[in-house]
Amino acid sequence: MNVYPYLVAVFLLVIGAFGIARSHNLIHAVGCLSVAQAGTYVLLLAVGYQHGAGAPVFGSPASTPTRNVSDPFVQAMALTDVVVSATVTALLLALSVQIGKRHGTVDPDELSALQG
Amino acid sequence: MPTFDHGAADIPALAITIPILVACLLVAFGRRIPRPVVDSVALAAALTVLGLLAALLASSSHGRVVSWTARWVPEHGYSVGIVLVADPVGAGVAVLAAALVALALLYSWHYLSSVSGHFHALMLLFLAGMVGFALTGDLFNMFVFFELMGASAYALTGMKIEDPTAVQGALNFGIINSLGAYVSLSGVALLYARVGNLSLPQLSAALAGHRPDALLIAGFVAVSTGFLVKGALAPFHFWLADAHAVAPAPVCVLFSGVMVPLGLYGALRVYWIVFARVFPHGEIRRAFLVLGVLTALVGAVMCFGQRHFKRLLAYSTIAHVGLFVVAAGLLSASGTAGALLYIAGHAGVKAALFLLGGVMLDRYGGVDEVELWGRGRDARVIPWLFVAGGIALAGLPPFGTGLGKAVSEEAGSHAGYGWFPVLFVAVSAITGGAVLRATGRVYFGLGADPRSRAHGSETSGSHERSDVDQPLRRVPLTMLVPIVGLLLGALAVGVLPGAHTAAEYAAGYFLDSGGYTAQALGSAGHVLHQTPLPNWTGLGVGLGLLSAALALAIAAVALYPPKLRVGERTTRVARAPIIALHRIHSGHVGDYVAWMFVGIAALSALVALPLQR
Amino acid sequence: MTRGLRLLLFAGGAAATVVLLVFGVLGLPHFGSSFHPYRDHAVPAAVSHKTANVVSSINFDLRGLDTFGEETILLASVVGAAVLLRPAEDEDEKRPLSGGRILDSTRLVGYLLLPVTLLIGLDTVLHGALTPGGGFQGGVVLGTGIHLLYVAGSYQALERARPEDLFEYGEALGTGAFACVGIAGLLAGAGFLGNLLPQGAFGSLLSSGSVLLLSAAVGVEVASGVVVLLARFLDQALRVGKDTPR
Amino acid sequence: MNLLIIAALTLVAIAAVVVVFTDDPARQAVTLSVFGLLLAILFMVLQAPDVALSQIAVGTAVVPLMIMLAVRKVRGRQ
Repeated sequence: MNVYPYLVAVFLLVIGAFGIARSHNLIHAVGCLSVAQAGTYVLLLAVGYQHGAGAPVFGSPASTPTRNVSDPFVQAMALTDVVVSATVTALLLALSVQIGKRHGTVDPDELSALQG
Repeated sequence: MPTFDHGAADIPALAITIPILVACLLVAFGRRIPRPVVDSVALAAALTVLGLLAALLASSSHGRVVSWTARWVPEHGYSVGIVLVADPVGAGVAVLAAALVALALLYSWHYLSSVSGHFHALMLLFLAGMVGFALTGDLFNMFVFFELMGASAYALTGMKIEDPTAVQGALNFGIINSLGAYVSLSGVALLYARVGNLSLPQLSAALAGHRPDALLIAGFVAVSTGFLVKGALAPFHFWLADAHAVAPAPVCVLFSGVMVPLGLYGALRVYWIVFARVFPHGEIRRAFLVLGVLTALVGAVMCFGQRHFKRLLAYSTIAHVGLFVVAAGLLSASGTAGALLYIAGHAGVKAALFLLGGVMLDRYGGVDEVELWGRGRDARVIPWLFVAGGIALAGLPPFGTGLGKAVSEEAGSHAGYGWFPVLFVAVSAITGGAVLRATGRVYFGLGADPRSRAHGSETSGSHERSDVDQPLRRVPLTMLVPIVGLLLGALAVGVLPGAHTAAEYAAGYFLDSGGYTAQALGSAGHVLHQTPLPNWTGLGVGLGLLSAALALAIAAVALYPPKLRVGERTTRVARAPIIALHRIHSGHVGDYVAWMFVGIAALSALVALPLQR
Repeated sequence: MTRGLRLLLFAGGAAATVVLLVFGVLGLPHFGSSFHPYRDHAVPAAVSHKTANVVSSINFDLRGLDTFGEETILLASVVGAAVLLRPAEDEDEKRPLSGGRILDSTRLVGYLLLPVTLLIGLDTVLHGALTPGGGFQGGVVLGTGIHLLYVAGSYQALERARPEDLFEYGEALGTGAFACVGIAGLLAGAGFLGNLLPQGAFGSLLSSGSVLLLSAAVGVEVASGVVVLLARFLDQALRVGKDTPR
Repeated sequence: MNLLIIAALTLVAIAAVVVVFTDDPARQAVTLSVFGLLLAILFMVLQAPDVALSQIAVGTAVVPLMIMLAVRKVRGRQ
């Protein structure tokens, strides 16, 4: 059980990529890409977790800072990552919309403009 | 504390921030001010950054310039901050990026009027991403700037939204690069869990001499994957042809000239600083050589089979990426120096050719050498620039491409790989020959009219959308100056005395992982010894002339095919693998994802299997 | 490539990748272990700058350059999406949203939630140095919150509340402010993005020095960015014209 | 190991499969939103309230909304 969270993270990365490979719709593929990215959040946060520790926030003025908290750096990375993913997803969706407009389809099997 | 010049230590952060600040101004006010002002402001920003970085490069040649952001300097070898480290290679790549952005902005003076302001802002953000990626000494920070390069690059690729191929190429590029980045980030997480820090010097210090266990192999392969996707190493290279073929010409200049080499820079930087003292060199060298040769061959064959001129150039970039990887993959100072010179020379030549491709598109409304046969016969200057670019791509001395090729060949032969000159001559002759063939058809009307026997399932480029509003009647000076400047720059790399010496010296710093680590963590930097080396040797000049002559011969044979008495069956058998190779490049993003995982598998097998024994 | 072949190829590559990564993660410290050297250094560093939320301290102080880069990614993506979703040369004008009856109760919920959401968003931004939250989280809440007006069925009200130009300024202003704080650090000799403001008392609202300022800058930028992005997508969704694909 | 964490991880993994196999992108926006919510819960139990907050805002609201709008645009055209 000590590696279950890590295995789930790997699973998310690969299943998301699988979703893109089998996708019939580019918008669906972009959705799958965000599943793959969720794998990286889970991996990061699992790496930073510590049994019995608290969140790295010393909420009230009374609470004294202690080192018995989970790793804040992985949380900062995951936070950065969440924002990056949202904006890049927006960009990719914008491109999908334009593909739909220009090709009349968003099925990658029917797009044949870039062969050879 | 390291004794560094505080003035130079501030430059890396400034060089990242200035383009971002100016981009903010352009986003806010770009649509309200006249276009010439937008052009001038953006160009001035790029030139300012170029000046700063040139000063940084000069300063870094006396030792690395180290700065910890917000002054979180290491205490007892540990820091919580981010370190920026400028060594000659990092600063040099950043200079290249700024110079190419400046020339690309000059070229686009009359360009893409519908996105004025936003286009310039994206170019400057792209520049900030490249400079940050080149100068940072922190693995997660590398990832951040990698994504910044990505986000601006996807948008720049798909900029011509009326063009169906442009948006498709941009999406393929975006999906594959993002997925690669996520694989990289997983690797970053693995390394972080092991070491507890992500600055390259601290990773290096913690891992030096460590046994190469499964976690480190997985971390190395995963981190490298994202960078090698950007670096277009086969089989991660598929997105490149799609993106380059459709992006506006000045954007292609940045992609081929510096973004793709930056991918390789990232992979090699991480390898040298973090892993060089973990993995035995033999295994890593084999991995780089195998994938590099594969990339070079695939690129060369695909390049020669194209009729879409920008796609032809894109595959030629893939072929040259293969050569860079083969040279740098020797894992020696001389091999790295060869790759550096080759990258610099190639950047000038390839950027000039992409801009020439842009001129062709704007003038004749297409880039299909078959459709445009003989259309350019009235042009006077442009055809000769094409010829110069093609022959320089083939490695004619004294162009920088020729020098990089010569130095790489000698480094390879010296290391006992006798096949190096054969590969380099063949690949550069084929790619140069392809450019000369296209030039011969379009601008000189050579050969038989190809339209009669053209067959049409491949990407032709006859429906490409022009980048300007009206077809050009004559080529304006703002387009001509960057083209000539780039070719002269490529020439300068090979002509300036001391180019080889400087490259070897820069490579020395790049490979010196112990020195990098010690200096970044606080000890005084030491200056490496400089050995004067001649630029050209007789053998190098000879091989350069040979590949240039071969390129001309290949172009001639392609234009006037000799009537060979070969049975139809033989031709079919010979063509089958080439057709299969073309089929693999399908433009289907699902295929590219599948190939990416095959690539990860190949890379891990090449690295891990020999280590098991 | 046929679909079967593609999936087969993927299966082969992915199987090897899974083997690689699984062997890799087996070498990780066990889940929940107490090996966190960065944490051990970051907590005292954050406390020394009077920042109670260590995650915010890392984002805006210890590793501010990451966040600066990330804000720039946001700026690039928003500018990029705005460029990509601009009305093409050959497109016709926008049609108003047709049909779509909206229940009065939905409308009411929308209007009621709006001020609540905006307040929560603002609070999250300002308390980022103290409690979970900060510029990102609050900014997204603010940017999305305004779109409750759309849920309330009033696209016109939404368009009035959200002049896009203003938010493009906001976008540029947020990133620009971040850059200026960075350069101010350089000028003051505290290093790029150095934390030079007075840092107040640990746990009070105005503690943590420039962390608060940077968090607010990010809040402005993220809120504006989300508004511009959603506005562009909404605009596209409503611009269903007769431009047939070529 | 905490049962709560195991449960949250398992739910996230199952939701991921559901998202990937929801072929219709309009429905996928809905499943993705649920997936985002489950992720946020997981982050909460992994002691990361900061990440959970932004995940709720981004993963359950903004991204699915943009997907919905993109689908609407593409559908409106076909």
